[in-house]
Amino acid sequence: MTDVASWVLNVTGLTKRYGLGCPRCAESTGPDHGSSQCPFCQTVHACVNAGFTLYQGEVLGIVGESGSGKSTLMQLINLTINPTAGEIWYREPTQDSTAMNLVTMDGFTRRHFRNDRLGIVHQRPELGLNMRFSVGGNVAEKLLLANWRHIGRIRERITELMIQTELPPERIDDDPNTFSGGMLQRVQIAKALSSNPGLLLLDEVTSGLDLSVQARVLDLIRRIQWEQKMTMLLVSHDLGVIKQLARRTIVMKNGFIVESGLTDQILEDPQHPYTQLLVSSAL
Amino acid sequence: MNTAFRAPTAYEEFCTTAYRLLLECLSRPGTIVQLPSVEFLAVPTDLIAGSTTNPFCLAACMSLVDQESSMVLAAAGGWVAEHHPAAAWVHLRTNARRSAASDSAFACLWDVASLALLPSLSHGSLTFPERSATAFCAVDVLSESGTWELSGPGIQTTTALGISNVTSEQMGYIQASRSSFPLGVDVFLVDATGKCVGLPRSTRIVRSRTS
Amino acid sequence: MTEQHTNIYNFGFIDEDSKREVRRQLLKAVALPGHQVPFASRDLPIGRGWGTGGLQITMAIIAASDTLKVIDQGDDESVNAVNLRRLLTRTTGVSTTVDTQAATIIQTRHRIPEEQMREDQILVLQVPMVDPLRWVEPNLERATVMHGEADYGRMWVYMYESVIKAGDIRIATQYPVIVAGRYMMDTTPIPRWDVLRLHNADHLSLFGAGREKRVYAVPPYTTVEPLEFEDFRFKTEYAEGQRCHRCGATNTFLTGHFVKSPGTDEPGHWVTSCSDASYCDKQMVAQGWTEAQE
Amino acid sequence: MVTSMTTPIVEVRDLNKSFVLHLIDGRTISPVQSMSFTVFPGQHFLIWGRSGVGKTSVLKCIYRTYISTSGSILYHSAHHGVIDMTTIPERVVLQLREQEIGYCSQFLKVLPRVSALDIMTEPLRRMGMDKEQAREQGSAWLTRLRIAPHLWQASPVTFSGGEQQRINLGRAFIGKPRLLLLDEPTASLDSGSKQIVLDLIHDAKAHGTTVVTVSHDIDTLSTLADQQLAL
Amino acid sequence: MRDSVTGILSRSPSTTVCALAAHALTMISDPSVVVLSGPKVAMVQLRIQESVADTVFNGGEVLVTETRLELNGVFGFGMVIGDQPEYATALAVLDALGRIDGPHRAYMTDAVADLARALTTKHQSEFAASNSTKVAFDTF
Amino acid sequence: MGYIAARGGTQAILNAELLVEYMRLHAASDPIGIDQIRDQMRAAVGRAMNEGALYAPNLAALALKQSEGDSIDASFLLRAYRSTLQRVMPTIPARGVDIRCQRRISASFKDIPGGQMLGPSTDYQIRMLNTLLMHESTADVQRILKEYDALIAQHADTDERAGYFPKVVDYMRAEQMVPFVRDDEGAEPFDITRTALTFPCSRSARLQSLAQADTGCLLTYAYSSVRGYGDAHPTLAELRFGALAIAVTHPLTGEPVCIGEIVVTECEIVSKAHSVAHNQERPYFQLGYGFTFGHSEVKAMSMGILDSVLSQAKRNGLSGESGPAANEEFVLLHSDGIEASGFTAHYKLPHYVTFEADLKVLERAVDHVESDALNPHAAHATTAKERL
Repeated sequence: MTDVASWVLNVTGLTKRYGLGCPRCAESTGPDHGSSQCPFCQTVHACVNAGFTLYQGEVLGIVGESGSGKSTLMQLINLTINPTAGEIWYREPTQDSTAMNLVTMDGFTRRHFRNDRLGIVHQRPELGLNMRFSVGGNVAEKLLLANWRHIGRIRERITELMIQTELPPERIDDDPNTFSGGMLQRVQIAKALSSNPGLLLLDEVTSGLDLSVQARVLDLIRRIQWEQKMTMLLVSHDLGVIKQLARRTIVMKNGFIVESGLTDQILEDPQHPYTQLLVSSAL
Repeated sequence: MNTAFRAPTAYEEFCTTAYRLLLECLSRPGTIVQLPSVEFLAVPTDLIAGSTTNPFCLAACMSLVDQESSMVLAAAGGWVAEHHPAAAWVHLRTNARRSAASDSAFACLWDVASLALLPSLSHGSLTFPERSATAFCAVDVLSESGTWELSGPGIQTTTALGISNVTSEQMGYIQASRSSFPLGVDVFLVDATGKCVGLPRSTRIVRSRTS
Repeated sequence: MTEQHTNIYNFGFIDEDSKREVRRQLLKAVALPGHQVPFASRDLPIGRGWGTGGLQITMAIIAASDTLKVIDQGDDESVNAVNLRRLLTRTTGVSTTVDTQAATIIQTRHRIPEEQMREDQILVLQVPMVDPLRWVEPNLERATVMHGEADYGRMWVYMYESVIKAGDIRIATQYPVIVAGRYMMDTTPIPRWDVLRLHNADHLSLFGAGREKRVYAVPPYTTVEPLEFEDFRFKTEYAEGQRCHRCGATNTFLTGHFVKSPGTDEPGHWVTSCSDASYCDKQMVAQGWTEAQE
Repeated sequence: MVTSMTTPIVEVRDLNKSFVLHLIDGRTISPVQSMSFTVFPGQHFLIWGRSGVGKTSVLKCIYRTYISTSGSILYHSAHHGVIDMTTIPERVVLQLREQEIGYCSQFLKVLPRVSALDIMTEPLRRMGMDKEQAREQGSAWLTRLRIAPHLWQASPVTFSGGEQQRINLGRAFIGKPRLLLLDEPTASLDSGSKQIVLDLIHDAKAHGTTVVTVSHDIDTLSTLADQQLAL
Repeated sequence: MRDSVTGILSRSPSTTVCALAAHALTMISDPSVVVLSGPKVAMVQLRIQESVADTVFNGGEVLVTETRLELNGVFGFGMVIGDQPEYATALAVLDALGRIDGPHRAYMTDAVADLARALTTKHQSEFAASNSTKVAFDTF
Repeated sequence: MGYIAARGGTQAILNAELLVEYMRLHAASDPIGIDQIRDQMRAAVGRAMNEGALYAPNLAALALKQSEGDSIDASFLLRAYRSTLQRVMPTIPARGVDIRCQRRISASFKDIPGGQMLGPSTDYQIRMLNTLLMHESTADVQRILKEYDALIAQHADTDERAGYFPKVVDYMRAEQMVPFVRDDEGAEPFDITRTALTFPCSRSARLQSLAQADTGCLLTYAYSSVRGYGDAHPTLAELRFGALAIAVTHPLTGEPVCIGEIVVTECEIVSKAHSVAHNQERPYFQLGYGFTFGHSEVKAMSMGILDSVLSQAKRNGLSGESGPAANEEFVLLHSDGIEASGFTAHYKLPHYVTFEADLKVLERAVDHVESDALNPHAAHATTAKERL
């Protein structure tokens, strides 16, 4: 069987543990025990043995309640925390590209890889933006780190990105504190897109926004995905968001992936008791 | 103006003079400096059986070491044991801390064969690249022309360096010690007449095109 | 009487082990151009911020055969320069000079001498602040990681913001530079006028921050590039038509003075003159001035 | 009627599908039990029966929206050879859905902010057709589906049930899939609209599309069925 | 350590200890003292083992005077807090004398016992004074 | 042309130093004796010693005289002197349980084994100026000494262990009120005088930094953490003041050699832990440790409070979250009085060059604003854009 599409991200055995662990951790944590923290040694098993593959142009959803490990997984892939075990392989979806293991990269390479190849949009804009800098300055950061050194050209690129993300370009020099929540998400998206990343990470991007604003932000993301064939990893606790954007979905609970499959299958034929509960609780 | 200081001892003066020369040649890689005489130290030539001690090389390394730092010795491609008489000789005169080669701040290599040990020395970390070793290695004859071409900070364009008895493979260890700048090991080469050259990790070393 | 009772200090004041520690860190600083290397920084009989970093470097490297020049604001006779020279000569007995050409070690605060330095000279700079990233990341632990990863994006945004908000790069002193293409370094406290004198210089520059407990170095023939944009270039303080009121030099860094002739009704006025006073004197002597005329 | 000489396109063998309802004491319901049938290329295969007999479940098992409990569904793919839809990787399922297999449910599920024309053209665009060409084809299809041009830029959410269902069907047919799965295509349609559906199926067959329909509306659809399976 | 010989000698009046050393020295024949180093003012880093997690830390330096000598070839070490050169040397002499046989040893033992008694009395009176500030909760 | 007035600093400096001497002596009162300062200004001497990190009462008294009572300057003199001395060795680790107490109190329990002993304390003194001290006579001195002798006679104690007490924290541990957490760092403590402090730092580095920190600064941080910008709820487990015998290792025999006694203050602080990261954990008290040379109770307690705050913050990964005093880097880098005062004072030094450079930038900035002001309706953003 041929698989014509090439993969971008291949995650295997990814594990993040806070604490040293003890022999009784395995028998007392996980979805069957309803906790990721071991009652004996207090070790938190934030993400255990996660594995999946993400293909070029694909949107993969990760759904789960808070504390399920989905945000930990996202942080691991964004290289902001180091895994306890496991591998994260990344590969440019071109014919002759070679895969690289992000886990074993040194800090310098990792920093520059993250700037050039990853884009992230956080739930809270202040995590992704520096509220002391102007909107344009925030969008410019990745360009500057990638050695763009001409302010005129940088501003042309920012303007382009602002138009693309439906932001008023005349507000390029404004203080982000004067922007609404939905607009700040667009600024984050513009910043994330500025380096033409190979992978876009979306962490609860619409949580906390008004419904109408949520819809517009989701439309924007869908349009970008559609137009740029952008590969995306989408973390959300909201099945509605996942359904709109992701064709495959991973369900997490207490640090474990309990189920993964086609999004329509997850929604219409959920296998794991937790997924059934999640689907039946959706609005 | 009235002064209030005590004249430095011979060893103190040696340390200061040697330091300025080491600083000079590390700042200008490829520049060969002549280290001062070390007769007053009365370094036994047979500190390590089967290897001739280069007193200039050993004294230069010792001049930087005290109880706050550590120093290891190597000869014939192997580390010298902690309680070897040579190690004790150095320890008595410097108070150097004893530590494993991988944690050691200084290494004194008796011969070029011991350059093979460079990879096992500390190369520092990205956050603390200075927590890395400095190695002194005894060579036969240094000259300002020869096989190797140096470039990098401290060098105007490029400069040539000749080392009479270093093989390509041995030089490979030095080259490898700077392949992941800012991590790395800084190297001083000292020849039998006390000529010294510094190769900080910022120096790129290639085989000269002309030779 | 105990040995130390008559205040017989070690040559160079600090003890030999303390010197050795500074020496070791300076070698690392030279091998890692522009990287801040932590050092223990002993307490000296002058205050933190008064030059304890530069002093410790000088104390660690100075030999009896050296000829020392100490300047502050470019001036050998500035009160602080006088005081530091007093401490160094009292504890080493080395000869001193005001002539840049005659010195082997020049210890300075705030300026690099106007006369070009040679290969056989060492410039020791007293540094108050060490990290350009402190503007964007005051936390030391995080800033250290940023340097390790060359994570300078935020600093560049700071520069971008400066241009956007002020129409130009609005940094007076403490101008950030990239050394040897890798580390971002603070050039505090020299003015922008002096920044490019570090670039591919013939001499070795050693920087010491006593209170911040860091040393760093720019070896000779090392690139020092101020942060700038292709369309917003780094500029020095040079002003068209500037001229020293004393020696008439048109290519030196000038500072302002308010002057009034004593015993006259003249209301007084502002003039500018070379901040490098010895250079200024030298120029005047070359033009045939004598002390009496002045 | 059946030509055993031809290679089938879909072979359902001993298919079972049951649901374990963990939220209701783990109760199991089994809408599909030991079902087997074969569909040949270019045919219209009609599965009929009253509601609740598992018609839709079979269709969803083929489309892989449901995970089959046991049995096999062999699909003779144009690109991947003979594959079992119950076990192939999701990645391949997604490719098949893009290139070969269409599915049309009885309800139009679209975002309220997308125009009728964009909804129509989406499958064409996904196949890589340029925007202008896709719009041209989309307009032709909307005309054919008797959607008034003033509605084309509006979202179908506001349309009548019949209009919505016509757009839904049009979208399924426009990309000319190799295998088309239709779930109650004539439900809630007036007789005029039903005729459109029959025309669509007829044309699709002419293009070589295999159609599998489940419906209780045997009166309308049986006329066009090459094979029928009653549940 | 409180009751050790050095504990008593280093906490007794320096003049008494100096006199004691001088007298003990007269009791051996041909005493020859070679000062190896000192008496010099130096520092020791005060290590504290704190009571919360047993962390050992450097609590600050203590100015001391140190003498190292050889008495008839026997090494003697004296160290005392503060700038007290004679005291440090006396302690070094007594340290060396402790390792040499002779009639001075009995004399030293007696003298140290006297010093110990005086020291205890001194400590007891200091404590008695402090004891007078005890809060008698039992009376509530 | 006499306007180069700043030149010729040498004589000015020497004259300035003479003026200082004159200011001290011009009223022709008797010069203060070092003994007087050492004996009668115990608090100032203790503070100079602990902030100067050098135990040397005579030199501290000299430093106080030379600095005319300025505590930071006095400790600065000691610090600088320290750099000229050889450090011969570390002591054998001393422990607070070996303090021969003159004062020992606990705020946690009414009755502690050994009892509460106020010792020399002004805690309950009514703070009214004692005008009698204006004219203290020899007779007054004799009277006080006589009263003291009478006190000793009344409370004579023949206990061999007089003044030595068990530690209150040991009782608390036995009762499992506080955990026994043994520090897991290596045996060799960090030394901030020989290695630059980098972060994160070990607890030994923290305690050494705090022990030599400025009293006022520690007080302020500790106060902020209990007043509301923090989560500290301290109780004094035990405070003791007295004499601590210290010992070094004999260079020949390796035996401990006692070198005398120093006067120290020590305390332990228990702090209720409210905010913990993992709420399933067994709750318990957090302990903090304070130690100073001399009699410096407020400093020792401030140190103990900060140690408990910082331990708790580090343990739960909450650095700085519960207030500035919980940020270890912030506290340790800003609490050294000598560094802070030196740097603050350095702004008195000539800054002609930097000021000139600042002026040049200011002029440009003023031009920029004025050019904007020509068009009052244009937002600065628009102007910036036009320039680009």
